[in-house]
Amino acid sequence: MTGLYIRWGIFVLLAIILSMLVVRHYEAQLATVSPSDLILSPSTGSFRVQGMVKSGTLKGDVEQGAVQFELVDDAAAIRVQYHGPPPENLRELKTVVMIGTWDATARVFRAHEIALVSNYGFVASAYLLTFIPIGVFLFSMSRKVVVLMQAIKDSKLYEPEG
Amino acid sequence: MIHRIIKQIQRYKGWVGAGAAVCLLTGTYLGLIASPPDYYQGEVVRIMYVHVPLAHTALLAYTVVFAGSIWYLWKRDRLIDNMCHAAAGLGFLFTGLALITGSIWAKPTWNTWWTWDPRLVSFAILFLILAGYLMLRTFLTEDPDRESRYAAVLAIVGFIDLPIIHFSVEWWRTLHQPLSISTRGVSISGELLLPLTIMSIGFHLLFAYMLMVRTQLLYLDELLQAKKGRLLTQMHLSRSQTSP
Amino acid sequence: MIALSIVQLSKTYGHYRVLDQLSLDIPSRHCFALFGPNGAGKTTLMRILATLTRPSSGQFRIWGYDGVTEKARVRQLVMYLAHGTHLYDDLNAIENLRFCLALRGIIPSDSQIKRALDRVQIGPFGHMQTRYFSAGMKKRLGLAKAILARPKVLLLDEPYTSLDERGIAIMNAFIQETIQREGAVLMTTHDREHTRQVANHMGILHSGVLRTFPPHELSTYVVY
Amino acid sequence: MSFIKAIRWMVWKDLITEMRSRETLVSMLFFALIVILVFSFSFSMDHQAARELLAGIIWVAFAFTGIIGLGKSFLAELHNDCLEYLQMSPAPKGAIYLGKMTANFLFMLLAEVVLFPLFIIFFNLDVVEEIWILLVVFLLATEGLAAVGTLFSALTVQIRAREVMLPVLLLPMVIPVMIAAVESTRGALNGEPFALYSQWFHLLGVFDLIFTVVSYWLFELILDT
Repeated sequence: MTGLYIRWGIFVLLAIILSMLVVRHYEAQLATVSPSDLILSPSTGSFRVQGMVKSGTLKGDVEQGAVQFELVDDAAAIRVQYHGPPPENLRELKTVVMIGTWDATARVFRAHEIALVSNYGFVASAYLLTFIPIGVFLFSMSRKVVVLMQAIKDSKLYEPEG
Repeated sequence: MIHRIIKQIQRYKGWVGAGAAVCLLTGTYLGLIASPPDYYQGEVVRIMYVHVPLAHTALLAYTVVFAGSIWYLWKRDRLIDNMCHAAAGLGFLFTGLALITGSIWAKPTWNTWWTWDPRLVSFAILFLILAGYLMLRTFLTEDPDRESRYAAVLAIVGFIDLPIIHFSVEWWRTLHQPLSISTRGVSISGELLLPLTIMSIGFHLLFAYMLMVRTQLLYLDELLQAKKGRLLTQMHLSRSQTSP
Repeated sequence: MIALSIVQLSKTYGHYRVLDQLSLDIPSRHCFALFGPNGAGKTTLMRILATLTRPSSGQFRIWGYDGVTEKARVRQLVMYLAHGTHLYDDLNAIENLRFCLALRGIIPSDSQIKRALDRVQIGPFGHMQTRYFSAGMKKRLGLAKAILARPKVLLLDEPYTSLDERGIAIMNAFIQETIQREGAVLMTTHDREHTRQVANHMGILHSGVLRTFPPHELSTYVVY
Repeated sequence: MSFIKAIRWMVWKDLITEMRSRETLVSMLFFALIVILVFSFSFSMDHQAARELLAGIIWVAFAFTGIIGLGKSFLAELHNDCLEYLQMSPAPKGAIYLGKMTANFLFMLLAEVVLFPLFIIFFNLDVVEEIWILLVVFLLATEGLAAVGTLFSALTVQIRAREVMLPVLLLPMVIPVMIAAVESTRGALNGEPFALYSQWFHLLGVFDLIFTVVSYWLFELILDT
């Protein structure tokens, strides 16, 4: 029984380490700022802003990869200048995540990349719903095998079946 | 002979389990961190790394049940029957998980939890057949030989039926409305293939390991029941002993 | 000539052993009576010999035919009168006889059926549905079936239960007749008085193990 | 020839028994009648909607009616251990299967033939031209249901919760039959050209053939040891 618990302990430990790695990996990508947060407390360096492209503000040449528009949330709006590879799915009234820097003097967000609005919730739930049931099932089976072995050994009339 | 082979395999059970654990941990690392998101599907393509191997393993499990059933009817070996029972239980688990992960994948990709795609329907029916198989076995425990025989017959009928069901559902769907969304698999580029392969190997090893553990579990369970029965008989007989 | 030979027959349910390496020979013109406590495995043995249950190991031969591989031949030769009456309640006595015998490949004539029914003394009830029969009458109808089928090996599971004195006399007469016809009879029973009249071999089955004893030890030997 | 004879005797026995007791047919018919009534209350059946749904309703009613009949089929053998006698009689087990299947097929078909006019009356159908096509559909689909159903009836009759287990095991297996029967019935009722739904006849034929043979072989394992 102890051996079983030790083996499973090691495995669970590894799984926890892996999941922490995964969480750390995605934390940077998951964190986004909304336009109203940006106006209240401007951040420095490269970061991610999520919002909706305001209707009627999209200007510039989408084919060339140089556009300007306003990004809004419930409360505030910011101006965004995008220079980068031609954006595939930049349309009005679409929720996007822009990666870039905040120019506090010009009050413009200079973006160089558009990221997809990610659905990590789906991915995470799929992995958890797969591995947790399998793990629980396997653990209970392994445990029961050990218990049964003990029960058979304890019964006096034990003789191996030929 | 088969018992000796199985005993040999059981000796390496730990290695299979360890291999499964290593493959699954590496596969998860590669799938969630190292591999890039898909061009069309984005991040949700990562669900594929669990969904597709789960579905394959479920089919493998049912194949094991089918082959084992034929073998059992031929040789009448208790151990083979226990293996069929174990594989059916695992197949049930894997089919259920494949359906759940498929549903989770379908929501962000096609904006629906369920679609009447032939493959999905066939899998749902496979799920029902396996459920029926397991129910049959739990309701028929008085005579173990009959339980195994009936279950084997059911497994064989179901396995033969499955392609016909798939085929008929496919016809039925194409007749009614051409599928608005393509449910064919994504074209898999090389970067996605590596985690998928490793996960696939991992899940197959995991299935092999779980099959061994569960077969052993069912075998030991039967052995314990027999032992208890023998103890009871001896008590019964010692009370009504013959006197020469 | 050995009518029924059992060699090292074992039966396990799952891993639970009911019959343990049982061996027995019954020559033709012999009636073997099998005693034993409840749950000793008597009915299991009967069911194996009637090809209703497959033995886990060992074999048995009936008139030289293997009981597992040549089932069809064995089934032609053996008749098993079990606890269940094997009668359809909605059919009358004659229809029941006709159907059951037809499955054995026998088509008896009307007069044969009448004679058989008369012999077991249920002649007047030939056209009555068997659902209205008493247990003893059903048993007699089963006997009529055996009379018409003329089996070479007769397996009887507690033949005397629910029969009256005359019924038992008919049963014993039929057993004698089977023996005279070069047949063999194996019966399980708890009724020593009536068994003594026909059986010339006896044995006791205990926890799956068989011990034989001569008939004159019947009253002293069998206590269970 | 004893093979054919055994089949005939099995069918004879089932028909005589049924004639005396009328248990199976009466329960099948009344159950189906109730199913039809419940359906017509559940959906408000104006003329157009009825056309679309009707094929499905007909076959759901027939399938459940069939299950009632199939469930009773081997239950009668269980009384007085008659099943045991069938097992130890020298008659070939395949013959017993075919006899039982024929009897079930006849009962189901009879129920369908009685019920279908009720559908015609209740839902104002006009099927004079397609009646032969529909009859062939009924024959083929009922054969498929009876082929698998008889095997599963024997399979479930000796286990606990048999009333539940028969539909639970049978219905997933006969999905191809149900799809094909519904589609071709719908085609015939809507007066579509035969070529449009003739493919379903092939499916029914193939299914019947495969599962009659498979069940014929496997039945020996159910009844025999």
